[in-house]
Parts: sequence; C-alpha cells; structure tokens
Amino acid sequence: MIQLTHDPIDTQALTESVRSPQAGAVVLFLGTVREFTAGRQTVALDYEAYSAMAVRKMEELVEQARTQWPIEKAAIVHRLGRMELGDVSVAVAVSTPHRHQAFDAGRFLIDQLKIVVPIWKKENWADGTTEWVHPGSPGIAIPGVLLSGEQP
Amino acid sequence: MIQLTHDPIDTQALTESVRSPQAGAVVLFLGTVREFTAGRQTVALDYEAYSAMAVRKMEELVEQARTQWPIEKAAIVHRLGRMELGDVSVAVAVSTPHRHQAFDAGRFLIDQLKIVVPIWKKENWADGTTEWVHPGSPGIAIPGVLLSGEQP
Amino acid sequence: MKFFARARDLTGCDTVTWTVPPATCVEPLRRRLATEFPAIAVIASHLFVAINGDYASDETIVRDGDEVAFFPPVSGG
Amino acid sequence: MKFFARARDLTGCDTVTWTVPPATCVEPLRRRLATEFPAIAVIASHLFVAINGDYASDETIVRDGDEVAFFPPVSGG
Repeated sequence: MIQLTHDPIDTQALTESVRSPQAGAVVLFLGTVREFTAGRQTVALDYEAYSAMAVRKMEELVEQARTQWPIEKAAIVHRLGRMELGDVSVAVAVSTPHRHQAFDAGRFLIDQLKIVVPIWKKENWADGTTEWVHPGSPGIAIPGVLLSGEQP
Repeated sequence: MIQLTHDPIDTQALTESVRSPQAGAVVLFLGTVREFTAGRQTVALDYEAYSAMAVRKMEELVEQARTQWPIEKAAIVHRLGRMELGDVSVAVAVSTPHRHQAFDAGRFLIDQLKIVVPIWKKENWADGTTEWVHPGSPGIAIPGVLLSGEQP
Repeated sequence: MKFFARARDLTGCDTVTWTVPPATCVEPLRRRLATEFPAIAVIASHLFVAINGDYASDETIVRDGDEVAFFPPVSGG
Repeated sequence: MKFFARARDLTGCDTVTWTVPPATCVEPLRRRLATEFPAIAVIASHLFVAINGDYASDETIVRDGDEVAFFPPVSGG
C-alpha cells in the first residue's frame, strides 16, 4: 500500500497492514522531524510532492525490492504539508520470512525513496528563515546516479 | 525500556516510547510467529526465559549498542508463554539522529538477543509433536562465540 | 510544463504551457527556461526533468501533449 | 542449580540444590549432572552455564550460595 497524505501517519495501522503468518519479521522505519540539523534549529518542515510521479516511483521501488528480497508485504506512506518537531514525515513497513531481509529491504526502500521520489522538504529555521533542502552538490543530474549528501 | 511480558506486545506504545525531537529516525523490528519453518507447519510457539538473567542481558545489549551508535532511546520487549501464528514474540525499537544508525542498531540488538539472551522457543508442530529449538550444532559452548543457525 | 519546490519559487508559477516545434528535445526547453525566467537561470542546468511522470534526459524528445516537469534534486523522507 | 527448556525436561525438575566442597568449579558439576540425570548425559557437555545470571565457563569456581544455571543454546526472538 503506497500513499501520500496530509494527515498524521497511522504507524500502527501501517505495521499491522504488513503482518502475515508467512512472515517471521517486520521492520518499520519512521522518518521524524528533527529539531537540530547541522547545528541549526528547525521549528517545522513543509513537504511538497509531484504526487502522481511520486506514487509511481514508490510503487516501482517496491517492485524493485521484491526482485531482491522475498517480501511478503510492503507499505510506504509519506506525509505532505506542514510538520512540527517529532512528527512522522515518512513511514516504510515491510515483512519478510527472515529478519535480515526485512532490515535490508526496509533500508533499500527509504534510501532509494530519498533519491528518486519527487518530494521536497523545506526547512523552517528558528531564525525565521526558510530553505528548500536539496542534497549534495547539484552536479549534472543523471537520474539513478545522483549525488546525495547524508540525509537525516 | 526492557520488558518481559506474557501479554500481547503493544507495538504502538513501544514505537511511541522511542520517538524524540532529537531523533530523525526510528526503527521498529518485530519477530512474528511463522506458519512454516524449514517446510514444517507450526501451530503455536511456547517461549520460556531465565527472566532475571534475560532482562540483564537485554540491558547490557542496549548499553553495548549505545557505545556504537548515538542512540536516543531504545526499547526491547519479549513475550513469553504460548503464542499463535502471526503473534509478535519480540519487539525492538530504537531511535537515532540518522536512519542508517537506527537500522544498524536495531539489527545489532535483535541479532545479539538471539545469541546471548536466555530465552527458549518450543515449536508446536501441526503433526502434534513439540520440539525445543536450539540453533546450530551444539558445539563447545563458548558464550559470545556461538554457532547459531539462521533464525526467522 | 510543471515546476516544483525551489524551481517554482524562482519561476513564480506552477505551470506554464509552451508550444514547440515537433521533435524538440528537452535541452532547448531548459535553455528557454533560463531566458524566460532569469531568476532560475542559476539552477536551470541542475534541474531534473521528467516527462509524464518518468525521469527523462536532455536528449529525450518531447511529444505533443507531454507533461514535462523541471525540479531540483529531491529531498523526501 | 536451575535448569531450563530441554535441560529441565531431561532432568525433570526446575531446581536442585547440591552441596559441594569449597573451590569446586563448574566442570565437576557438569559431570555430576550427567550421572545424577542419565537422560541429560547426551547434551550435558553442550549446555551453557551461568552463575548468578552471568555466563560462566567450566573453569569458573562456584562460591557458597551461588545460583548456577545450566541451559541449552538460546532461541529467543
């Protein structure tokens, strides 16, 4: 189940949605709004998406992950709009027979999401300024081979 | 928070308990009862613990993990007694500034739990037989250096 | 043509519709972008491009009715 | 002395209390285990041992009042 939402993410429902008697392992990853990033204080984040493409890309990522791991179920929900400190901006849940598959698949999904899914984050700093976050040095943009600095 | 319980694990509360504005990432791992293991059909599992030692060992694992990753909060809950298919037997939750730390720390905690924490699992197979699970060939038992076959 | 995030801020609009000769590829659109929206010139060469929701490149030919999107590197998650 | 899981099944009891001469280490306890509980003999040498909730080894000396535990490889999670 892939979803973009403007509402708080129901992490419990997401976790339940991937549980299965065929799976021995479930991993849930949550990206949450951090107060300090590179020493600067955040008060809120705004997320924007190219929704149609974002959903497609997330679906493609799950398909890709299914070719690498025996995934039972997978779900990704990304929240858009204004988010306060501690809020959950993205949630990835995946279930597999064995735990290492779940950790690897979950990690793959969030890592790739941050590279290919057309969603953007705007920082609202404590000093009142705002700033779109664009990772890495904006070198020549070759989709799939992207320079991406370390992200929270 | 480290806990042994005979009740169903409240995974939502566990996830909430590790969330923090200082953490950008939360990983929750759930071990769930699988129907098929090595081709045999499970109807239920029974878990038993040397409780006092188990709690200590889980606490030590969290301390160890804190020396390797900048963990904000960590929690482990292991359920004991009879469990049906799909039930959650163990839950590990951890929050860190960055996602890779959360994945690595979460994985470390569950991997080590399965090696050093004195808890045992008894399979109740569909054919009515029961069998304690003892991973790996029971070679010379040197704690910390244990032969441990692949576990769900 | 759609713009997102900082690209939209710099063009000042979400969408614009251009008519271009057949068999035009993305690269001339990127150049025209920089001239029509001077503020975006500085990052024009660094923008990603997608056509109908799939990543494209400067060499990709634009067909009639295609939805082209220009946007900065993503920062979701 | 405590037994868990399959070890308890084979000894048929959770706990047993032994009196041993001072400065006895774990190894003779393991041997005595196999004689007093023949059923456990086959796995006696493969059992882990813990003293007061910490892993120990065959060479560890047992002190008065120590809680010694013998158990098979763990299978939690």
